[in-house]
Amino acid sequence: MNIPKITKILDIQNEAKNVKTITFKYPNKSKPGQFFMIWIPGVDEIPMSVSYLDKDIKEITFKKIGDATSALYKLKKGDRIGVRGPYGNGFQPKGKQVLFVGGGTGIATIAPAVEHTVKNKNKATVIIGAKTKDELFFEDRLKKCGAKILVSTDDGSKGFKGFVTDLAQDILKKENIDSIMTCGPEQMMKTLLTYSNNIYFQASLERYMKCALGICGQCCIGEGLRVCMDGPIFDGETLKNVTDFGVYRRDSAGRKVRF
Amino acid sequence: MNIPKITKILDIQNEAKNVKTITFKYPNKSKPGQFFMIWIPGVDEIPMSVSYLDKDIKEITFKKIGDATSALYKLKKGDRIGVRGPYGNGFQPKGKQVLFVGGGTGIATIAPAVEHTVKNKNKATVIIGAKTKDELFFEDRLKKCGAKILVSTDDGSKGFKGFVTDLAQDILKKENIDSIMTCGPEQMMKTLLTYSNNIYFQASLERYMKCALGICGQCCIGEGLRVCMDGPIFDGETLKNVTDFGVYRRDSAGRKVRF
Amino acid sequence: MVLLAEINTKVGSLPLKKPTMLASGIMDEDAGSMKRIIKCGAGAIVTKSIGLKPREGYPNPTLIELEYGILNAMGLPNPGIDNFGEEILKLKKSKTPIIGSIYGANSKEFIKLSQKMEDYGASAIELNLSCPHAKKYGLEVGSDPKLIKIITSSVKVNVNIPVFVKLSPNVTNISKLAKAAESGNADAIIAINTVKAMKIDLDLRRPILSNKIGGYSGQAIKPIGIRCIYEIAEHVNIPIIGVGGILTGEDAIEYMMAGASAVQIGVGIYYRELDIFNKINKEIEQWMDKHSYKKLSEIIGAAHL
Amino acid sequence: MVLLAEINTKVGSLPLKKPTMLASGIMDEDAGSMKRIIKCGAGAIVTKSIGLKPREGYPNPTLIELEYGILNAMGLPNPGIDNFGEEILKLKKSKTPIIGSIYGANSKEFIKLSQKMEDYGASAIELNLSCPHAKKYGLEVGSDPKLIKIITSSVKVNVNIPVFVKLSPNVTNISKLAKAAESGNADAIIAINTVKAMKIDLDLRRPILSNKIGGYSGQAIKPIGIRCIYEIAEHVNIPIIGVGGILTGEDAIEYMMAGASAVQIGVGIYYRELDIFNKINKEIEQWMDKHSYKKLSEIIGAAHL
Ligand SMILES: Cc1cc2nc3c(=O)[nH]c(=O)nc-3n(C[C@H](O)[C@H](O)[C@H](O)COP(=O)(O)OP(=O)(O)OC[C@H]3O[C@@H](n4cnc5c(N)ncnc54)[C@H](O)[C@@H]3O)c2cc1C
Ligand SMILES: Cc1cc2nc3c(=O)[nH]c(=O)nc-3n(C[C@H](O)[C@H](O)[C@H](O)COP(=O)(O)OP(=O)(O)OC[C@H]3O[C@@H](n4cnc5c(N)ncnc54)[C@H](O)[C@@H]3O)c2cc1C
Ligand SMILES: Cc1cc2nc3c(=O)[nH]c(=O)nc-3n(C[C@H](O)[C@H](O)[C@H](O)COP(=O)(O)O)c2cc1C
Ligand SMILES: Cc1cc2nc3c(=O)[nH]c(=O)nc-3n(C[C@H](O)[C@H](O)[C@H](O)COP(=O)(O)O)c2cc1C
Ligand code: FES
Ligand code: FES
Repeated sequence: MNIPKITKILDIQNEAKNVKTITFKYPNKSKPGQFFMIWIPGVDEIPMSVSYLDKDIKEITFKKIGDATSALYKLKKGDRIGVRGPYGNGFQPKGKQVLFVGGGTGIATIAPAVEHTVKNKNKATVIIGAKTKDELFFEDRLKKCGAKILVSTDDGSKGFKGFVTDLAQDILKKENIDSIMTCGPEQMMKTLLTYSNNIYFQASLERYMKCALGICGQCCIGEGLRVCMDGPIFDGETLKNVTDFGVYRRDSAGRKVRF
Repeated sequence: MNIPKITKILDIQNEAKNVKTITFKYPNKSKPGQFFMIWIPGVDEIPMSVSYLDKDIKEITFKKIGDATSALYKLKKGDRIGVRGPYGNGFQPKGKQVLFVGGGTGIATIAPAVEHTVKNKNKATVIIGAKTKDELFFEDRLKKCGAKILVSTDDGSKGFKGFVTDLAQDILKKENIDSIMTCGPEQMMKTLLTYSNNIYFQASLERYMKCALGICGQCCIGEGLRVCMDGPIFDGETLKNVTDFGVYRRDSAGRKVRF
Repeated sequence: MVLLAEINTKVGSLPLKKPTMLASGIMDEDAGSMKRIIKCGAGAIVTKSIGLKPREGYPNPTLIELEYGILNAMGLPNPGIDNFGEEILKLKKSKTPIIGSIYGANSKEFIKLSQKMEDYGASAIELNLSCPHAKKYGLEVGSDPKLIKIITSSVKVNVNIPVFVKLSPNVTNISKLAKAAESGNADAIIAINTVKAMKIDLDLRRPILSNKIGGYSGQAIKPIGIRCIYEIAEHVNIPIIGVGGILTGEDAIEYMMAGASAVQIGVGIYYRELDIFNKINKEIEQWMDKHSYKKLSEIIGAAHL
Repeated sequence: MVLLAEINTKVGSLPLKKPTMLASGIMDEDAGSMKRIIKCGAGAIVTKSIGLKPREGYPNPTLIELEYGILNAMGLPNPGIDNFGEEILKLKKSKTPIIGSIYGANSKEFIKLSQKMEDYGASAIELNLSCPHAKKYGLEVGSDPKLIKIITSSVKVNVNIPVFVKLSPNVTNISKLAKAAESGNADAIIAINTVKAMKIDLDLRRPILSNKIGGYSGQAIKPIGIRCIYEIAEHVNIPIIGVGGILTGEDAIEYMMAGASAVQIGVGIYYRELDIFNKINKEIEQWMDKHSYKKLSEIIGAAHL
């Protein structure tokens, strides 16, 4: 059976403007980069990356953007949600020195991978990018784990002013990076891929998901790559052959929507 | 799944008047006293005790009495039958010295138990009863295994003349029997039970069977004892409380039929 | 641990100490079998479906186990109503309700059969309007709302015990049929009978059951049964009894949340022994305790938002 | 070992190199997915059911895995026929037939959709008259023999490619509907679509799917599908395509013995990966070799005695 397991919200944290973290009990092995389907009964069921994982406890960190995330945003400690998963493949950085680039809520997806990298005695450099200061989160958390943190904001309200990709390009020149792991807006990731040269590259993609089990085809990119199952993380080699990468996604009806 | 497995008839032996043995491949663990459901495609599926068992090969020995057994009787080497099972509990004699009493085709059910008893270094005395000489079978086979064989025929055409139960009563007086194992006409078995005193007693019953899986209730005796599943072998203690034992069976419609 | 939840229920005017009943056609052709099931904790017994005349049923194979359920085409074997009296009479002293299941080809037959069942002492009548594989007696009557209404109402005016109508899932619109039964004054709906299905033997290139087509029961059909109960509950106001693939206490609770006031268990006895009634009763109590329910009435129909 | 059996088949005038087709609604909303499935060995592809207008489908949850199958109520999401052209056009060079599945509320809609599908280059049309959970578009049209006949015949006179009709098992008499399709000049019947079913969450006391009722597919429904194909084959003379719970070569052969000229695979891709088409094709060949069959025509319909 693969149905939502009902669990109570143990804790809720405000992370940034319109961004919250929800903590719940969900004993299950998960890997950084995997995601859950989160059921908000009566509203919707949506994909959410695991933003913190422990044997029994899991967290998701999300931004309020529409119906489902707004309903989730309103929930209180003790309220119940349904969780199924984890789904997808997870990050697999190569080498000793890893560059993480998180744009927007993408940092939520990346955070556990950063911690995992440091724990495994590898070096992690993290670029957190956001439009503005108020939308930044996880800086402290990731500093604490021992990663090197760089911040960029589009408006320069904190850290580097400009595109996160420019900052990344800079780092790539200066440091001896073995892999790049990224999650964020797809055009950002696509730009990053062009900057990556021969460095091992993995990007976590977001597509409209329905089944999350690789059946319905809703989330497919390229030649039938299922983001829910063959992804959500794809390497650079694969993405170079995916003509839709950074170009369009599909909405709930399967119509193309340009980025 | 519990569906008939199709197997080819490897060999056919004539045993006595209207009695044949069919040999077929059926790799499966079976115990003496258990039975199969034998599917004669297009005709019927009927219960048949395993009359010989080996790791890969099994045999059934049957008398032509109606539609299904006649169809079975006509089959040739190489023809296919369906087999499912084994079903039921099997004989479990106690002690060192066992008396086996087989009436009619009942000896087919009993034969493997006799051989098993001897193989386990216990003593087996076997009474084979039939109406007349032509209907006797398995005498040589059981002699060969080392059991002591006694024969009775109703008409005296061979061995003791009279009821097999009388001969049994005689043996029970003379020998130091630990258990009585029997299969044959139910009234014979009932009489034998009254002769058994406190000797451990097991009788193999025949009832109309449909599912053989303990579901349909067709084969029930007493207070819901399923001959297919709780039996076909019941001990004396149980049978003393079964008011229908030796009195009536039920036909395919569930009507009582007196013996 | 003392279990606190109370699992008594009622189906219309028929009170049940336990919500788990024996389904028709399973270990219920003779008094002895039914006694044994009562001892195993069943809250009520439904007899095998009985007709006017004795009927041998189909030749074997009549029942096989598939991967996820049981397939059968017994062909309604039964000793006939006149021979069946003694079986029910033997259960007279039992405090567990005995529900007489009957099948017939028309109202006249159903009336006669139910009157006899009442005379024998049955606590209620179950009209089997849903056998998927018996020509003339099953779906031919059970898929026509008009016939259902006529048969139900004519039985109702001729007996004083409650009359339940058992429906088939092998229809385009089960709630329409349930409404027809309700409008014929049925006291309860029972659903579902088995789902029409088939298994072919590849070696012999033929359907295994002698009747070719059979009825599918067990785990695999539970989601179909739940859907039927849910649909029926949205359309009628009389009690419903749920049956189909119930193997655990949670299965039973799912049926009750869908709208069933009680449940029946058929081939579950194969998967969890005859004692399945006691097991499920206990599992229901434990689940209720764990989730702080005190009475089944808090659960019945709860999934209708 | 060289496999000797030949597993090419044909559905009416449509030849198939392999008998395993992709079922509608599974990995077939865009050209890329369909290409991938073609590489996995499918003998033909059926597209997602496409309607006149884009349709978002129901909110999630839309699909869950039950114990013995998959339950879904997607609600026919699709980009609409006008957006779908480019997907089929991209597959133009493929030698594997692409069958355009369409749904509509009436003949006019079906005609328009099938003409567009033909224009795009589809090899055949599949009329989805059987979605169990889409109001207006599914069973409302698919359970009425008259409507089936009218829709089929009006599509037939308006296109030159073969027209297949996909039927639902959620009806009282599927062979009647198949006959209606035949009398409307359908080139083949496809059965079965999913079986209406439901799963309730006990903690939240509500159906899990947002549409409450869904369609059941996978292993559990295979015996129902086999029965439907067998019944249909007894009543019509046009080819049948079997679908429902096919996971192995033996499952496919069972469907073919019941009367199917080819089979479709849906949620099998979940249980045995996308490569299930190659796997099943090979298993069929191996089984045929072992049992000394040379061609599928020796197997198709073999179980009808
Ligand atoms: C693998 C994966 C991991 C994700 N992880 C996170 C995360 O950690 N934090 C976070 O804030 N967001 C994450 N998202 C995005 C998140 O799922 C959407 O923000 C959310 O679904 C929006 O739902 P809504 O109803 O609030 O918005 P709506 O107003 O319904 O939709 C807004 C947009 O959200 C997207 N969306 C809506 N429903 C779905 C769906 N079922 N599947 C995918 N996208 C959908 C669509 O692009 C849509 O245009 C992830 C998405 C994917 C695919
Ligand atoms: C557990 C068990 C083991 C048996 N072992 C043997 C054996 O080793 N050798 C042997 O010769 N016979 C054995 N029998 C009896 C055998 O099953 C019947 O002789 C056979 O079924 C007769 O079938 P028919 O169609 O030829 O006869 P029919 O003319 O159909 O019936 C004759 C009688 O056979 C019995 N019978 C018919 N069908 C069944 C059925 N499905 N289940 C039970 N009884 C049935 C009935 O009493 C019936 O009155 C066994 C029976 C049981 C229950
Ligand atoms: C062997 C067998 C015989 C049955 N006979 C009857 C019957 O006589 N009358 C009836 O209404 N239902 C009959 N049924 C159907 C069951 O009562 C029940 O509706 C069905 O099996 C689904 O429940 P389950 O999955 O718990 O078995 C029979 C079922 C089986 C398996
Ligand atoms: C997710 C999903 C979507 C489906 N969508 C459609 C559809 O759009 N049109 C259609 O005719 N059938 C649709 N079906 C039904 C399948 O084509 C098929 O008939 C059914 O799933 C049974 O086959 P299976 O057991 O091999 O999956 C869908 C099934 C699933 C599981
Ligand atoms: S969401 Fe259904 S295939 Fe990925
Ligand atoms: S034969 Fe069905 S219960 Fe024994």
